[in-house]
Amino acid sequence: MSTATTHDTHHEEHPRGLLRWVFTTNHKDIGTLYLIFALAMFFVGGAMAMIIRAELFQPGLQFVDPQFFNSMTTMHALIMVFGAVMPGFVGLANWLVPMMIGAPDMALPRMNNWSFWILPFAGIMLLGTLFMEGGAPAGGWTMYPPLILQTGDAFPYLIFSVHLLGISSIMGAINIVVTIVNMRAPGMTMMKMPLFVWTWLITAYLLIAVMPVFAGAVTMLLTDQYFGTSFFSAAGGGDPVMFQHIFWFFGHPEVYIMILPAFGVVSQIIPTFARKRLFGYSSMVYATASIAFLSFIVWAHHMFTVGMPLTGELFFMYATMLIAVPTGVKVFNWVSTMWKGSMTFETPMLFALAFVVLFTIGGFSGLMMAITPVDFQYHDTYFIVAHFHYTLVTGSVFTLFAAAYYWLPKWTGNMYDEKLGKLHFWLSAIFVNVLFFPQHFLGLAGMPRRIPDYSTQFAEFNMMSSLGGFAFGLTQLLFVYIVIKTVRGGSKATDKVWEGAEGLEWTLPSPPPYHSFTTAPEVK
Amino acid sequence: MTASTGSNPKLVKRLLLIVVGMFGFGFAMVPLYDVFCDITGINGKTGGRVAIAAVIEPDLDRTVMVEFIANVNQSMPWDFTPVVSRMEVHPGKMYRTSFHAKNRTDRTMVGQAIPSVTPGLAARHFKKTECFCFTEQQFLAGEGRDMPLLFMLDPELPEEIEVVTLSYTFFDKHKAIN
Amino acid sequence: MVARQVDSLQDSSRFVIRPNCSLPWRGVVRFYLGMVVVSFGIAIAFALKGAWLILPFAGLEMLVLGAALYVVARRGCRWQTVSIKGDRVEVVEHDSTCTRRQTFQRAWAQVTLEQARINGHPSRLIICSHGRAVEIGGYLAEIEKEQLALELRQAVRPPSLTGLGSMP
Amino acid sequence: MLVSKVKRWLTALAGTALLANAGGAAAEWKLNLRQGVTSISQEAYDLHMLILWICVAIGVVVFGAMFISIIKHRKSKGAKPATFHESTSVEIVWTVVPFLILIGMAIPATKALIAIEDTSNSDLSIKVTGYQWKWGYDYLGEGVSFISTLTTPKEQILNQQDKGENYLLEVDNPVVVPINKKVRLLITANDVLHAWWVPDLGMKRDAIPGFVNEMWFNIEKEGTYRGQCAELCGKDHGFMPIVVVAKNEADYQQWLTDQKAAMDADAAGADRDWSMAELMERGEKAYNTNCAACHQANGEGLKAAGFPGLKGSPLATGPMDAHLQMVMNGKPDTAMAAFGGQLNDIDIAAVVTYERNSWGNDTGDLIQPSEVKAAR
Repeated sequence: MSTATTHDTHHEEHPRGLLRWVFTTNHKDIGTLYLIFALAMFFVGGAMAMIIRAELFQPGLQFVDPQFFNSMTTMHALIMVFGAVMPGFVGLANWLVPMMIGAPDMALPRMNNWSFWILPFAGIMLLGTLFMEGGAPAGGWTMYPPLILQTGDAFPYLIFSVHLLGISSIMGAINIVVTIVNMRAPGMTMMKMPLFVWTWLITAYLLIAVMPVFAGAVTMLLTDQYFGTSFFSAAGGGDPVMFQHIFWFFGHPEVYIMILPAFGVVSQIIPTFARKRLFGYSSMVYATASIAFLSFIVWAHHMFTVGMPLTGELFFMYATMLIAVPTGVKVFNWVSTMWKGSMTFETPMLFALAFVVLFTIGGFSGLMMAITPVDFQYHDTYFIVAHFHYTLVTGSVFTLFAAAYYWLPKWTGNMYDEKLGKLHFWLSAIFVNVLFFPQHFLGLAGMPRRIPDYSTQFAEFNMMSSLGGFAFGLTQLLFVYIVIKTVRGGSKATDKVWEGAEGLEWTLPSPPPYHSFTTAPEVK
Repeated sequence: MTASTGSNPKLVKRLLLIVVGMFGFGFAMVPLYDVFCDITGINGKTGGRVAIAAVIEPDLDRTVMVEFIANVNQSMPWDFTPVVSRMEVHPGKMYRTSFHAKNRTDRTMVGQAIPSVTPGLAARHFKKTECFCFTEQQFLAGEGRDMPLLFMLDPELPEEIEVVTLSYTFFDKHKAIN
Repeated sequence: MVARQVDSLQDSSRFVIRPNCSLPWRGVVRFYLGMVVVSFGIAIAFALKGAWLILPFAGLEMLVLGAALYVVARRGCRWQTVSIKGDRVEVVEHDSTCTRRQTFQRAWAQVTLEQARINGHPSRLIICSHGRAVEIGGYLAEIEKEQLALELRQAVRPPSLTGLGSMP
Repeated sequence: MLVSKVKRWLTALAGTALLANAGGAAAEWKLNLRQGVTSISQEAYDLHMLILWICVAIGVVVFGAMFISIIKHRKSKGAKPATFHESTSVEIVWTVVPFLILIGMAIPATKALIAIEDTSNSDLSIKVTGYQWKWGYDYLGEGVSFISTLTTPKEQILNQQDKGENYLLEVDNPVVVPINKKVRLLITANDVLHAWWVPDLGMKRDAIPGFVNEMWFNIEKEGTYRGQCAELCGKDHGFMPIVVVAKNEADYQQWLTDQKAAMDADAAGADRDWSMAELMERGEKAYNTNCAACHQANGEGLKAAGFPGLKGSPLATGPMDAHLQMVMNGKPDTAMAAFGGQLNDIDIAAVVTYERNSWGNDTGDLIQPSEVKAAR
């Protein structure tokens, strides 16, 4: 938004008003659009989470009927995954990748425009299912047949919107890959690229590799329902478990698609505020690549209880445990980067530090779940819910906040309000733990996930979790206020913004000109 | 101004090799998994018709208990029961048994029986030469009949397996298509 | 990117205009083939398991990726030189297969920056005279085009020649 | 502040473990994994504790180092940044050491897994069928089979009554098994995926339509153990509990005999004539366990979810024959199941009679179990 006001001289080139945003092919505009969309969807999905937590506040059915409750868990997941976290990181990539590698824009600006503008339509279609006969999809975001085939009129719309979301991600990923591969500034060799660019390159690679699998899976659901095929129906020689294999072959890389860019963001932020170079740059790159590779051979750990042969269970258990090694390397590298640094604790750093601690806790519970004999107990309980919210909320979402605070001064030219930022951090960090930590206990005590009502032994922790949830949700309104306030004004940011910042994007003015790098920068 | 810099192509090549290798291994896992599903009989799929070419010497010293289970899917309005619920068999010897099914409705229905064997390891050692599950079964309104099953356990059935359970589930063919 | 050699004393200048291209064509092909092997490998493996509907999606995606890489790489192989010397303005276009040369009378050559008719679409930088025209640097960013247009105009009709000022 | 926060979580984690180890009664199941009553659940618990402690130890080291540098190496204390940024030997160490730790975890895990997957030599086999939303049990070779549904009254769920002790974890027909016997479950499903899980037995397994899955347990202690369906299966996924009652061998045999007698009695009862009052009473019970989930206790159905009402419906007030056919054989392609295979003649007659004479449906019709039997 800020960029619009800074180039009075070129105004006649760019359509003004709303149309400018509709037709824009500028990576900064599109990045902004993605980020705004992600934030909006974060609140839509968050509102659904509030409904879930309100219903679970006490035992008994209070507000919603069980069918609608299931719709809420399903839609909350779909919207957060495909509407909030992924577009959030694609937005960051749009803003930052060209600036970090010294390219004038993304490689395919027009495709960039399309890949964004598909999103709102897909989102509206997905939300539209809430008002259809038979209700919104309620079979879980994993869409396991045969249950998902019991969806009412919403079913084809669900499949179509998921297709659109997939197409958008694919186009985004292709654009990012092509940009990184072909548009680096002279001297910007692969091993000089900032880690954020590296993690996005690997993420985009994962996306390209698995998205067709996902598109195929949901299409087979569609043909099973309407065209008489029986890919997943035992009656025609199919197998409902086959869908789970296909889904998780996509789904496991997908969860890394949501966390790898977060690793990249944290690897940018920690060195800046530790005023020390990132420890083990090349091992970070290799660790990221190994995590990506492992993500292809561990999918069945999401489905240990379907009754696989022993050899299969052992293989997937060992492969899953291996993930701890490269992930550990990353955490050790971050800690070593801080070691003997000269640290300051501005809001982005606080979020990054909370990420390291809380994501590691999520990693620990992940390691515990890799152990198949115990996973038979953890599977489909709140322990799992706690685990993936530690990795996705205190992992991905916290890094999105960190990234927003870190680059907001660069994007807008204005400093955010540090006091409010810190307040936002502390409230978020405390309440997110009140929200999700008790869910570990609930799961261990035996509360299954995706239930609208529970036996009275789980009442205390659910109430605690709900209170944490409401508080965490409210806290995020503060973030919106901070962002709006920063966009509208504030003390001017310097070009470098942060004392310890390094990278091409900090050589540009704040805010950067509408078209950055008119002549390619030389990389040292 | 030169577009490509010296060290880049080499590094890219190396990285690509690693990446391709990794992904190659990744996708190789799928057929690999496929293979071990076939070997180990994931989900107890017994596969289709098995023709037994050579005459196999029955292993009369060993007895294995075979249990029969019958289910109908989606509460299909059929009665479906095994005529005998368990049999002691010698591996390598052919046995005959039958299942009884009855269509309780007043309309003609077509069903398809889907077999499943547990433990999964036994699945590929469970040889059926004649089975009502090979084809769709049409039942007139109110019709009931016995359907034969001719089977043999492969003598190579792993030693530790003492009980094999064969389950059939009848699916309403009309429902499956719609 | 634009590289300039301006010799104001001899009143000759040469502009080399090319998009930045960090991976050579061979690298692009290898990258693409690697991706195709991976994507089709996965799709074929699933097809063998019976889930053949993944295959067309993989094919479609590889088509789009291939097109994207091709478009960008081809853009990288195209470069233009604009030489201004004596009474001639010579524009040489190179692409992977051929070289085209166009010469304009310097006195008549016009450098224009045409704004796009549709909002948000790129403008076109054109050198033309006597009904012949050639577009320069279609792949450049807007601001680069503006800068280049300014410099080209100056080079074609230097202020020192028209007497309106002198070059430093 | 961050230090204290993480300390708090660490103490919480450690406290959890300590409480569990000390065998603190109430806190044990509230904070930590249940130890359960089978060898499997005990092994799972031991593994869980082992890995929890390893994670706590790693956490202490990593977060410890992090907080030392946060406290000591801060700019406000005048710390000057060091310049090191690479060390191959350190990288190798922290790749290899975790790898060795993982091997240490994998060995006991493999052993436990092999034991869990060994279903051979069982003493008793029970077929478990998941329905939307109840469980069917079939004691193989005994001829005993029944359906097990939730008995918690709607009033408790809707907060019109105080919740009972076993709110949502109580059923009409619990699964009864003998203790110290290896019980093998053959698990399948009738419609969609379900998962059979009783935490105290230490194992869960998916129920998949068309396929049979196996699991086993050997309960060491008499008692009642409660669990729930653990795979999302639609609207009432949260309302299909599992109750396992473990009895000693003699009591178990007695129970088996009683069950068979009850089934015989029902078979005999199908031949006598039932009065309207008898049928209505039994019908209300059968309706509430089998039909009310969709058609609702007040017979009005759930139109939004596509479940039609029965109050004043042409089906429940029109010809008796069509109504009976619907109950027995269901309606293809809808959630309306065929109850002919699930309910006995008496219950079907009672449900039909009840539906035709409730909520203002005053047909006065009455159907005898013997007529149902004839219609089969």
